[in-house]
Amino acid sequence: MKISNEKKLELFYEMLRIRRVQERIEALYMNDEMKTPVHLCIGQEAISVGFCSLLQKEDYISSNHRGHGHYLAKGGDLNALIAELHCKTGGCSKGFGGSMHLIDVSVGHLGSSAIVGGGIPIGTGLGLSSKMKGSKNVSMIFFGDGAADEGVLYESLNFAMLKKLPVIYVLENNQWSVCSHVSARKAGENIFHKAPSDLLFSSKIDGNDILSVYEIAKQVVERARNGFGPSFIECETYRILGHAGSLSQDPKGYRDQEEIEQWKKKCPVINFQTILIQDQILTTSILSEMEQRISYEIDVAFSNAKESPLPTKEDLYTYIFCE
Amino acid sequence: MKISNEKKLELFYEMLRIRRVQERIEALYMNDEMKTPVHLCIGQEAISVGFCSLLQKEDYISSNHRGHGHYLAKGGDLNALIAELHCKTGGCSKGFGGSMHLIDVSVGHLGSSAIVGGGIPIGTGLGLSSKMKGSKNVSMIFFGDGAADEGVLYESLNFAMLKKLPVIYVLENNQWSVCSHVSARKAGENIFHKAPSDLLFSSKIDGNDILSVYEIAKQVVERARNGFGPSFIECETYRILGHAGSLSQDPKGYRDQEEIEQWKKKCPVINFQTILIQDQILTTSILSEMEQRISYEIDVAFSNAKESPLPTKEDLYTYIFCE
Amino acid sequence: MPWSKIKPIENEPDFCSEKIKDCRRISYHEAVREGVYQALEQDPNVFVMGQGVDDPSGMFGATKNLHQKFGKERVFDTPLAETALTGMAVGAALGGMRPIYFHNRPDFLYLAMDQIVNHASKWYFMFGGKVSVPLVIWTCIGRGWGSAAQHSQALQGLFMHIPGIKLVMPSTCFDAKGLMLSAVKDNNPVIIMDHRFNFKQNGIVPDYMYTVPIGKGIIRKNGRDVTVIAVSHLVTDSFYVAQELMSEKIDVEVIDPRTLRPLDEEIILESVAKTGRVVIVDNGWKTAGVTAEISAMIVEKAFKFLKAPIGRVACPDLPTPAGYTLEDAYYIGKPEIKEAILKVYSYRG
Amino acid sequence: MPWSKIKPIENEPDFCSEKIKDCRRISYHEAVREGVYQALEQDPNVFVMGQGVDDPSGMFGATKNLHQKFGKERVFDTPLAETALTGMAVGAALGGMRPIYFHNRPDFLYLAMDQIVNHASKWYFMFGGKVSVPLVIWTCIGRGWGSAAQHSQALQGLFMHIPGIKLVMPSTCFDAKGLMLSAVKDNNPVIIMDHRFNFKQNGIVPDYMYTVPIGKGIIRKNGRDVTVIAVSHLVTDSFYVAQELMSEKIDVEVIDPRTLRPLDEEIILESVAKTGRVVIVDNGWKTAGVTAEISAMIVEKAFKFLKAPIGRVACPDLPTPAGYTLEDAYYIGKPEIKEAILKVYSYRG
Ligand SMILES: Cc1ncc(C[n+]2csc(CCOP(=O)(O)OP(=O)(O)O)c2C)c(N)n1
Ligand SMILES: Cc1ncc(C[n+]2csc(CCOP(=O)(O)OP(=O)(O)O)c2C)c(N)n1
Ligand SMILES: [Mg+2]
Ligand SMILES: [Mg+2]
Repeated sequence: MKISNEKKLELFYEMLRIRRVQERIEALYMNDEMKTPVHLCIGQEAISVGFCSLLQKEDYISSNHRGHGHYLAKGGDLNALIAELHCKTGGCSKGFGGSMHLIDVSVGHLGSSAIVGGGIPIGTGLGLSSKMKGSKNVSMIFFGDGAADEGVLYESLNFAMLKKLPVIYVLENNQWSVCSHVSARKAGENIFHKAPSDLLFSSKIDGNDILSVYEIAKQVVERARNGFGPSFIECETYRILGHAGSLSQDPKGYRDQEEIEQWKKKCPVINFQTILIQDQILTTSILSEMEQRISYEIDVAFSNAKESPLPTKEDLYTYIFCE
Repeated sequence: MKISNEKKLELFYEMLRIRRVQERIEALYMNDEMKTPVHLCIGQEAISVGFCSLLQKEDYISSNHRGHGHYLAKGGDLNALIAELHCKTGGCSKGFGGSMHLIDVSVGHLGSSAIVGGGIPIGTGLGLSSKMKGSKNVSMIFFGDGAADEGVLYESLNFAMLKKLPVIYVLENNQWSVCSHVSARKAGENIFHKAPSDLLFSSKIDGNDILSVYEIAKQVVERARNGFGPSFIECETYRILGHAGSLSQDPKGYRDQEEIEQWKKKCPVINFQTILIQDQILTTSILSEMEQRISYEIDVAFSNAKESPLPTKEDLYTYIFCE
Repeated sequence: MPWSKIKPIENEPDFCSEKIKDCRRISYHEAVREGVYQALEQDPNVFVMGQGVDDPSGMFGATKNLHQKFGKERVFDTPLAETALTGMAVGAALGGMRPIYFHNRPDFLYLAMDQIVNHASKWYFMFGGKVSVPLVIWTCIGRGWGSAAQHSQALQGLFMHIPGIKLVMPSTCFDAKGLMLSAVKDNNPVIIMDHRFNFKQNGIVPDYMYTVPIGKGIIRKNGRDVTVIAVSHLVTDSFYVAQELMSEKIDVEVIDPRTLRPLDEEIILESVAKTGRVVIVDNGWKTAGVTAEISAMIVEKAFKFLKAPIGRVACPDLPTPAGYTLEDAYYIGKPEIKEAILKVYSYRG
Repeated sequence: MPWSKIKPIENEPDFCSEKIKDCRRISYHEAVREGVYQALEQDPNVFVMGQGVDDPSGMFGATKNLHQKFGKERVFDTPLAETALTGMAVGAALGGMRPIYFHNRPDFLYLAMDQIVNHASKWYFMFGGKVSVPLVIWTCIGRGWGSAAQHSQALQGLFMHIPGIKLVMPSTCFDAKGLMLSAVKDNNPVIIMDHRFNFKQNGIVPDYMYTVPIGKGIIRKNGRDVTVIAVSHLVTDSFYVAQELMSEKIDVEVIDPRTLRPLDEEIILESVAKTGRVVIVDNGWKTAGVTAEISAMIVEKAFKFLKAPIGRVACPDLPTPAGYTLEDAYYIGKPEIKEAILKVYSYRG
């Protein structure tokens, strides 16, 4: 597939941005100003970015506890994200949600669930609403290999196939659910790779290769948008840092350092950067410009977050029921 | 596969017996002496009989709301069944369970669930207990096409494959869940037919042909007993009568009379009877002897049931907690 | 939003009134169905889903033939997959639809608890009010006929505990329609916990659209001696007991809270201030259920008026048995209500 | 059955006693773990399952390294499939095993509700006592640190409503071990609802096997003026408040019911007969929860002793917010307990 240089730079920029945001959060986390359990997606940026780059603003995504990347890639407001991590009123959920409950209605992100698998049927329902309204919006669901253990996936996929819903199921198989390896939980490959292709388009790809992700994403988004029904894409990837919080908080000994090192070599951001430089699409000056822009943006987000007021005792009772 | 004539007669007798029991229940149901919602398995007898005929007394079964056939085929006490339908103390659940909650601990039937799909993980756990105890007992789970919609099947099968449990999943696809056809609920074939054979032995068979059922049952029970793990067998069949109660109570118009007539021609009992007579294995005199024996046994069961005392008000508080 | 056109009616006609014989009386299932029908007609975003909603019996008649009128896209049968389908309804609601999800028994809601409680009930609060989930879950308590433990549970006590869900329990045809319309109009998840015994009734139901407000109880009979608060079909039973007791010169006030969350505390407390004697009647389990909450609330807020212990008439803390003799012992009705009233009435501290 | 060898101990050493300094003190997680360890050692049918039970942190330490001692067959990690795994545990229990199923949060139990309530809790009754389900479900309420609405629910109010399940809430290291052993020994499904705040404690724990009876509460502090009934970590908070109030000459009795079903009504009613003033303290939602039930029970059975409205200190009927300032407003603790006691104490009718 031909991807323009411009597009490639765009994709790279988005990945780099998400990476830097995550790194900053990690670096500052032990200061205890972000009092909410963060789940960083370092190593998995290509998936959010590749898939979301094919979506329109009106398309939906459904996200999970490890959702910063999905949120940013879909166009969620960085300031509102960082403020939410600080549990401030300027946060996207006004401090009620924290890191695991992000939302940006303006870009089709209608809230992420911290119940593993919980977002799968919700994303399916967003697809149904699209279909019922006769709109062309597609719904994309991000979930992990842990979520793929849950029966709700089977139920949701069946329903999406049955009704030919415009839903894209993106399984981010990062090999681990907390300290539990996928092989301790899953017998063989996910069975849905065997679904008949007229019911479900399915593929397993290298989730760390942004170009592969982009390519498949283009295919499945087109399918969904044109009424060809759901897709199920498994992206092999890896969570480089700990399950939650800063790396220093991750329990030791559940995975080999060797494994981590191997995956670090497959870093989606650095590898793409190398290719882009080799291909002379990215220059060091563009890169440093990007870095500066991102760094500035992050500085601003953190300082805005700090200035944003804390919710008060009284605020607690604001959202009992919606009028 | 060679099946002895004796065995064939045994299988036939069991099927005939279950059929006649069901017919009697149906015939008497409108008298309102059996005040519990019965779900008859007329047309599906070959499945219970074929599968259970390979089981030992110590093996487990897990059953559902349509469970009379499973119960009898596994060796459950007929008197206790009929008394339970009359909600009497002589019932297998002492009148606390009714038709949907049968049990006969002495033959490895540890209670049926009326929550569709509810028995699937329980049967899986029985298989786990077998494995943990190092016994050779296998666990066989009967469930319908409706139950196959539930995510708990996906979760249970995954676990059984992961731990190579001695569990046999028997899907009785009788095409309908109440008034809902399988095509209104299920996209394509059940996906688990595509599972790798080293993880899951799978097959789809004619569930109305007792010899096919027996053959496959022999295979999967041997596999399970010898540590080769779980199987998933889908039996195509049909519920000839209504979903619940007597045929006269079934809502009209949800299925074609034509469809019913077609399936009646595939009657597992009559067709097997014809073959056995053709092959001169069954004679009319053996047949009428069988009929008499069964009829007598059923008479006794009904008259015992009528004589069995009703539970009293005080009995209600007997089973709050187990000591 | 087409919903804003509907006028709420605060009071329904007198309960079991003999006066209004000229009004239209329809059956309970027709009342529910009319509410759903008018909702579907009013708002293209409303849709109906559930196992068997399009089958010949149509959910005890409540959804009968709606698919023929509104199409199979808007009134559809579902796979047996209560978890995913509930989540799906939540998602559809977030996408701007207004699903009405029918279950023929509350027992099956246990399979959907994660989506109901972890998701639907929390979404509005958890995201700081940014979105809400306008979802109606309708379900109908089974009783009698050997339904047994897994097909007869009355789960209002359980759901009353959950913040973020409105909980509705109609007891008349009028309310069944009006509360259905209120529920569909509401921007929050609403559970309507109906009861098969309600389906025996005919009642006065205007043919136009109207809503009965969620959060407002109603006095079904005025009285000075004892306050009875009863839910669902037990309102009728309590009403008849109250009428019976008039001959014994005991003047019972019967309150139908109609919705359990929000609960109309005012109507209860006012009555307690008058009578000082209370019986609470609920067809669910006793412990930590509806009778517990209403009793505790009264003690907190109207202690000084109380002249007797608060009577709690509820099902015993046991699964429902199958056998009819056991069912007889298990379920509550007029005799238990009467006994409790007499006990509370005659209490001298 | 090897279980019959264990001796129950009715009373544990004085709460926070200074006297018994020579006894062994261990941490809370060690206490839970020791109970599980000894159960595994005692009975080959006992096994441990749950997400992360064999990981380096080992369920807050409660199952740490048990797989190394007892093997990966008896202590095993599970897929994220709470529905099926619960059913699996039920099945294994029916097959003669004694599973202990660990969850690090009660929030995930919603996914298992069908198997817990429709199956485990009903099996014994539904089959006329023919079989029972000896299953322990252990779970630990999260609090603080922005865990938010889906990771911090205290579900005892919900499970207290369900017949057929024993519900255990320890508050001391001694009880954590003794109640764990009782739960594993019990032939019924038992839910142990623990709390992360309990894990801060060290306490006196004998190294031998002992059981604390399910259904027996304990008085943590004697008093004459006000009865406080508190669960889980709030027992400790209440105890400290009670000590504080001694300086104000208010003599508070603190009762720790230890188990909510069966509930030790006797110990509560005796205390109420003495004090006539009651505060109930629970970290779950207020409406139709633990405080509701205990209050209603007292009103039913000890009305004549009551001198004041029963105080209910519980979390507001809201999902848990993430933000720490909101959490501060949301959660209850010493100040709320104190305020409630003072209000009840000073009430003059
Ligand atoms: C239903 C449920 N079970 C357990 C958990 C606890 N939990 C939180 S995150 C997590 C890991 C999930 O793994 P995966 O889906 O692979 O996502 P990842 O963290 O790897 O991105 C677990 C088990 C949960 N939140 N929800
Ligand atoms: C979880 C659940 N959902 C719905 C029902 C209502 N119900 C009872 S039997 C039945 C039909 C099930 O169909 P199937 O599994 O195919 O079994 P069959 O009746 O055809 O033998 C249904 C939907 C139930 N009992 N449990
Ligand atoms: Mg993962
Ligand atoms: Mg079927």
